[in-house]
Amino acid sequence: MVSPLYIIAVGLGAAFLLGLLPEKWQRAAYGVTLLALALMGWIAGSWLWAFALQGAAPVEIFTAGTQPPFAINFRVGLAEASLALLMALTGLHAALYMRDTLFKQGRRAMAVLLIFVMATCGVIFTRDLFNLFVFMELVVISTGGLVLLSADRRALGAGLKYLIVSQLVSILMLVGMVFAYHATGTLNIDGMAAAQVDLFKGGALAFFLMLMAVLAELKPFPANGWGLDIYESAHPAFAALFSAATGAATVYAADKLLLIGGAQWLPLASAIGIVTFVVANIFALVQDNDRRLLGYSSIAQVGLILTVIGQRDLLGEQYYFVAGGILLAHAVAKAGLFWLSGLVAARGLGDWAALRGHPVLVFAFVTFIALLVGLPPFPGFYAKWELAHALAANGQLWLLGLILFGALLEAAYLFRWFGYVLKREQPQTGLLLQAIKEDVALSAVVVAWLLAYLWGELSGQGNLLQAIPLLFALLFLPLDWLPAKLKNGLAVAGLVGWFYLHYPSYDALQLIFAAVMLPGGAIILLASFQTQQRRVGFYPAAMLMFAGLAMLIEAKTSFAFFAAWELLTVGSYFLILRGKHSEPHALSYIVFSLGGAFLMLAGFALAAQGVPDFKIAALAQVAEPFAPWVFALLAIGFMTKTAAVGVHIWLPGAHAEAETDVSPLVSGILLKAGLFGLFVLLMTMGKQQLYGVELTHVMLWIGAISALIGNLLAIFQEDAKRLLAYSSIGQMGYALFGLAMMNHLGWLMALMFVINHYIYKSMLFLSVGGVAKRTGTRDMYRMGGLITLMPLSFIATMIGIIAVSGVPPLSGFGGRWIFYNAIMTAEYRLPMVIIFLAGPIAFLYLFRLIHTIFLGQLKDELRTVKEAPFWIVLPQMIFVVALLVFALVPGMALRHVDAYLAPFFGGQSGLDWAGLTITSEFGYWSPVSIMLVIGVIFATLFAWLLFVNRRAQPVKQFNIVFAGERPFRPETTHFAWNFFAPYRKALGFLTQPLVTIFWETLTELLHSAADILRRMYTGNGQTYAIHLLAFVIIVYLLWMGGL
Amino acid sequence: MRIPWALLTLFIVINYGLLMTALVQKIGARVGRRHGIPIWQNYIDMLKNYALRTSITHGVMFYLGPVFRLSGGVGLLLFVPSIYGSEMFANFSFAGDLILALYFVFFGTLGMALGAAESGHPYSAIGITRGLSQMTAAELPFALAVFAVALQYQTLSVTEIVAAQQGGVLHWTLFTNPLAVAAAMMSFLGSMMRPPFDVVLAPQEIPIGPPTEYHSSFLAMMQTNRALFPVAKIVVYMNLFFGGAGSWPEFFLKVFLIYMVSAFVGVVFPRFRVEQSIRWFLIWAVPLGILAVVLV
Amino acid sequence: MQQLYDTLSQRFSLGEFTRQRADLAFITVGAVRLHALLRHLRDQEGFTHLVLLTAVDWLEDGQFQLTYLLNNRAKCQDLGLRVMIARDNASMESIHDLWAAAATYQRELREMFGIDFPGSPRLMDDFILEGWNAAPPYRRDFDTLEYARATYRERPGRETRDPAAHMKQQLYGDKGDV
Amino acid sequence: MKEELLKRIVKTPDGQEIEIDPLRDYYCEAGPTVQPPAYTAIIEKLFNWARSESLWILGFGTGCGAIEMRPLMTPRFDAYRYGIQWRPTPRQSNLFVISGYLSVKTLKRVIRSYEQMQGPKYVVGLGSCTINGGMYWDSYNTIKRLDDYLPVDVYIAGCMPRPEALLAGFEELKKIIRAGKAEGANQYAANFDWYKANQKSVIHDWDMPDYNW
Repeated sequence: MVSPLYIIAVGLGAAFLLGLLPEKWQRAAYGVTLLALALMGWIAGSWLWAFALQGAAPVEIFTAGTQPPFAINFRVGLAEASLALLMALTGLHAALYMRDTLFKQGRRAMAVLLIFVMATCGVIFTRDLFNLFVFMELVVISTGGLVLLSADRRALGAGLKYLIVSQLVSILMLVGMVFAYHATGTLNIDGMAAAQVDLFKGGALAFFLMLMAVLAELKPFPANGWGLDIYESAHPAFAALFSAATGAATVYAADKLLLIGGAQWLPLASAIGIVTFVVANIFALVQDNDRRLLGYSSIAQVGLILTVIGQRDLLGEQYYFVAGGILLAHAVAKAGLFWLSGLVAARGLGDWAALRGHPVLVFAFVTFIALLVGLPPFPGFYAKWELAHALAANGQLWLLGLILFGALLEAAYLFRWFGYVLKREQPQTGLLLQAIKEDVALSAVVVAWLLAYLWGELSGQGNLLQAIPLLFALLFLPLDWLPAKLKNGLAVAGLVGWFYLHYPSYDALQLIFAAVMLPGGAIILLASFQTQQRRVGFYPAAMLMFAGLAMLIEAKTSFAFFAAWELLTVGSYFLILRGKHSEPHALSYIVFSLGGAFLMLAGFALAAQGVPDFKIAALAQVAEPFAPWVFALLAIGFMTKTAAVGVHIWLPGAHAEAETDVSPLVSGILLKAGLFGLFVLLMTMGKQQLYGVELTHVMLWIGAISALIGNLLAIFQEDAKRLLAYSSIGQMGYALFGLAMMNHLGWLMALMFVINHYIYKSMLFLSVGGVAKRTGTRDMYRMGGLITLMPLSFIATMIGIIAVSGVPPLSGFGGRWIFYNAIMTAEYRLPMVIIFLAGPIAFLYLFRLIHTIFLGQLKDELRTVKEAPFWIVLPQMIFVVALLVFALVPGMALRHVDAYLAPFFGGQSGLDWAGLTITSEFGYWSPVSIMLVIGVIFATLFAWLLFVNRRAQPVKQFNIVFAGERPFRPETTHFAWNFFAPYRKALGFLTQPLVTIFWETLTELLHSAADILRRMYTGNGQTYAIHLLAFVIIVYLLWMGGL
Repeated sequence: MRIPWALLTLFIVINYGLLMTALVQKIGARVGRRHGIPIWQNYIDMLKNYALRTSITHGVMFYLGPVFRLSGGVGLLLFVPSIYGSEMFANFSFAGDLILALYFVFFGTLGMALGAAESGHPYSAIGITRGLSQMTAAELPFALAVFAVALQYQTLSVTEIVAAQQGGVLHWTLFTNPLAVAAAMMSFLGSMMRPPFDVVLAPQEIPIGPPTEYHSSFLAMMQTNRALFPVAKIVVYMNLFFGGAGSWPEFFLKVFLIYMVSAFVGVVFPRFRVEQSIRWFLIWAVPLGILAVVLV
Repeated sequence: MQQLYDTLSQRFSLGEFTRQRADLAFITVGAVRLHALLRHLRDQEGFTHLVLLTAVDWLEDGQFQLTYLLNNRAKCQDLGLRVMIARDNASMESIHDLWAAAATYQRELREMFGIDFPGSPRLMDDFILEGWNAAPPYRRDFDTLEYARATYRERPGRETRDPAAHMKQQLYGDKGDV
Repeated sequence: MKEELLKRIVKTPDGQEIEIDPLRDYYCEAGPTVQPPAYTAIIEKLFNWARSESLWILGFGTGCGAIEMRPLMTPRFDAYRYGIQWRPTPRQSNLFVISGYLSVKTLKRVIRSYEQMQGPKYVVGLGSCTINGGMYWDSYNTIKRLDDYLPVDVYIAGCMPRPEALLAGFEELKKIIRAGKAEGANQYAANFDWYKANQKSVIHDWDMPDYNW
């Protein structure tokens, strides 16, 4: 094995060699550069191999056998080796990527690049302060040189500003170092750390100055304007290098330096880090230049790593796993994104829509974003999980909150950007494709997935990339070129197969949810057979969601649960985003969902209290004072998914704008994930009190108000799918209400809603979707009179609305009957009033749905409309049959759950299912007799009417009594628009969009704050210098003043 | 064996309903110093409507609307025991309890709304809009009252609720839980299609609203329901709040008296607009219902 | 009213002035500057309300007389403007831009008298008569009795009497002549 | 023909252009047919009795006589006691009272309303104007003989007839119905072409289908 020193030597030597080469030997020079970088990478790689797999001990190197400052002191361990490999690889890729530029600029540029990589490695390796200074100076100078490679004229200014700031940094560093050396007599970091106790009074100041110098290189808020200018104007390959390599190296330098200061300086690092993280993310919200946005994101990520460094003591042996995970994820993702940005011609975020024509590039983009946000299965996800647990276990809740807040902001702007990529108008010549650049960018994707696998292996929580459902979902990525029908068949088979293999191992509750989610999903997917094209991107997304659902049901540990949750969230986000106008709605969906998920993360972390392998069942053992908080955090997280009022505003748009077969997927199935979570939560944690308030009572109110508001808003919608979406809010409110009643029948009712809502909402969404497909509109007032043209869709809708409204004999009535029995024993009666009011309101929107679409007057342009396509009608008919069967024998599904729930309520069974009559403590109900009696009455009367009225003359639609007049045009005679005007007069005030206004104001506030504050980055070098000084002074006053 | 008895109940109630509504109309006429319709006028009208020679239909749902409507009425009657203590006139109450009756009320309404809507007449749709809007508010106090009564007697079985009220007038829910009864009776006014809550039909404004296109035997069926449904509904009220009926004469008397409540109010008050009636229910009736539920 | 006439006549060439009552007067004006005069009356003199627009058929003179009756609400005054137009191919400037309601009057006049008002909205739409295909019925040369006989079948046995003679006969019998 | 009744071209959601003929599509094309009475005479007699005792008047004030109908609802005359009541829609009515003069424009609406009533249906001509034009005998715009256009069962003469006369007329109509002679609807169906020709001879802009059901 070659000494790591050779990494430096190779870099220097090759740079030197380049200087000797004749000017014309461009190719040779380039070859030398690549070779040198590859050699450096090979050395670093071989050491990494040795450290990681062979357990070699770190090596300590002293050149020339003396102490610094007369020689160089290196130490190379696992961390150093992996970072050096990162440096060398990014350098190599940069060299490949910049080939044209390098050729143009000649061998000097190549030499500078080599020096840069060598210097960053030096920063990483060096163990003494003086050489740290030297290497950092080298980095600075070579950075200044590399910035100039850019074609952008602003790069010159940016480089200059960078040099100004760097001079300030150097002075700070040098002064600090002199003092420190004077105080301790050594330059070795470990030596200084050991001598810490001997630091004389001014030693703290010396250390402070050094720390400030290194931190300043990390571009902390607000002293980071220069960094942004570099990101914005430099060549993308260099920006990648600057973000990935410089960032990583400097972070490591800071890490080393903090060894000297010891534990008391760690909080400062965390504080500076978290402020930078949050503020940079806020600023990033208002960026529309891609590279500047990436710059802000880089600054934020480095801030996050600094925060983690500050928590080093808490993390213990997880420190390198967490910090490394975030650091590597950041480096790879940022390098990848910068490389991609070199392929995109224009600099606006929307211009990235050019990627859309190339699925591979879109996949790369998604990978990088997921990597940055820390979605499973990428390293950031594991790191965040560990970090959150460590923080929560040690009471650092504020820090955890801030980190999650910042992460949410980051996710918001990154996913917004992703929305642009998929949804904005695709520029014709938006791409500057070049095979080598593309390859470089794609190599980052490979690395990303390798890292994902590696971190999964290291996590100790089980590797997500070995989970079969996830692999099955990922399998659809390479299969995406197949025709949609084939993929659909595979997907359906997968869902049914997985359920078939696993159902024996489910308990009754899991079985119900699994049946709704997996075979239920398969039935809805039948509608997808209708598509003709390849439908690129649909199946990976859909199957990702199903993978998440399948894993969710089986999750035993909190980690598995949370990972499944994130997967299904992301999968459904991609699904929703496919809708034509769904870009803003998908964004609000993902932001709310991730917000909820982060709350869950905090909840789980709080509950685990550092236990690494926390079982879901162990939630029951969580003790005061955490228990109510855990409960609240998890409950809000789950309620975000069920769209309880307050966090519901994402739902209507997301469900309405989704594609025809996606709406039932996300409404009929996805919402149940939240209910499943709530079930699990309530079954394990039961009732909790916070400040004397029973939390389930709060949920009771939320459920009731959701039911009311959801229903109320539904009746005022003109858009059929929006109507159904609001209705989902109401229905989920009912289910939440049932759960929160905390009694046996309440839970049974919630389960009944799970099944019912799945069936009828899927059916209605499909039916309405089919109609919308045929009529080309979702506005109900543009339809009307379609009953004769689309009879099957009408039947599905009619059965659906009878079931939703709870009128006997269909299964909705069962839900109401159990509901009444449940509230008989509920201890808290006031919210019932609201639920009672919500009930009949459902009639209003249901009637409107069927009337304005299928009844009334047929419009001219819809006269030739045909019945919905077979594959959309087929699942509806299956649902009709299922609904009738479930209405007749509800016990088939429910009695087992009833028995399963019994132990939670003192063992007594809730209902008596014996015979045909279902009996409760208070009443009884016999579905078969009801169906029979009503059927006989109905049939008799119908026969009688047929007999007496057999000669009825069918007439055309306009043959109506119109005061002797002739009706004018169907659109004036179809009473449909603003259908419930009198209702709006009476109760419209309840539909004020208070919640929407609240969230909009919040977003607006964040945006305008960012917009105002970012003006301090004037682009002027002197201002930036002042920022830096101000930063140092403020930190000094706040920190040293407090010491 | 229940079926003939149920048919008998049906027969009795339809005839009683036809006569009683005519009688009440006659009483109303007498208040206006008119002679009023003959007591058998309802029969004649119904017969005439069945005897019409031509009719038209706007489509399948239009045809089925009256069937739904009458099924709703018949079903509601038969799912509730008519005579307390009589095995013969318990009808099909074994199929379900109070909740079944409560929700089955909507069966006819919904079916009728669908049928009327298919006629394509805008006035039908407007009438339905009004009816449904008003219903949401009018049913609320009733639901609360039912809940209060169920809580009071700790059962949802109609028979048991009636049983609990036996043994003297003072055992009636009317006296044991007056708040609930007051709320329910207010709701009752709203569901009887009489002034001040008859804006749904509004003959001069939207020619009788939903059924504006219905005629001949369709109309005859709805007329049958018009006689049957109020009685069926009153039976529920009677059983819940007024001690039920032990025999047919008691049944006739109580139903008549309860019906007269809405008739009395109807001849005195003018018509509410929809939003006014919604507010009226929410302001006056619902608080009573809430009190009943909370205090029980 | 006289004062009004005097002020108006300084700006417009006016014809005959008839003072019917203290608050009602008629002025005969020419068709040419009528629009300007009406605008002046509406905007300057406070005659904001068009009470009616009607026509008289002076068959013998070969003229239609159009009467624009205006009302000044503030002063409680009515002013009628009489315009004589030729009966053949009768046409008059439309004033619907001054009073939107005038369009309706003009439709009526078009239908009943056959007077054209170029530019008036919905002028050719049916007003009262639907599908009328004979001469405009309010023209005095239209014989309504003849039309009714030709169009609507009479019931045999109807007697038509002169009302005055018939009532005398009814009341006084043969003793007739007083 | 009004513009709204002309054929029009509309574009369907899938981009086809289709032609809509409002007249043909919006109304039923089937003409009226003669409806036989019930199978047995006795049932027909019962039905006729019921029809006579349940006269539902279409509330359509065609002329000045409409004002004479109001007193019938008052306590003084109280027509309800004879089984007479007013319905707001032709669908539910079986008695059409043409209350006074009938201009051509109104006639068109009257015909449409009459055809929308379901048979058997009866027409009462109220006042002299319906009989021979009355005081409008020389009007250019008022029909003179109602029975040219609709089958009339009973005429009540007068200008205007008093409510008592109306009641007497209704009693007369009841007698005719009970005798089974009030077959106006069948008469209309049987002589449909004659009635239509008469109607079209005065209604020049015939913009409705031949039968409105």
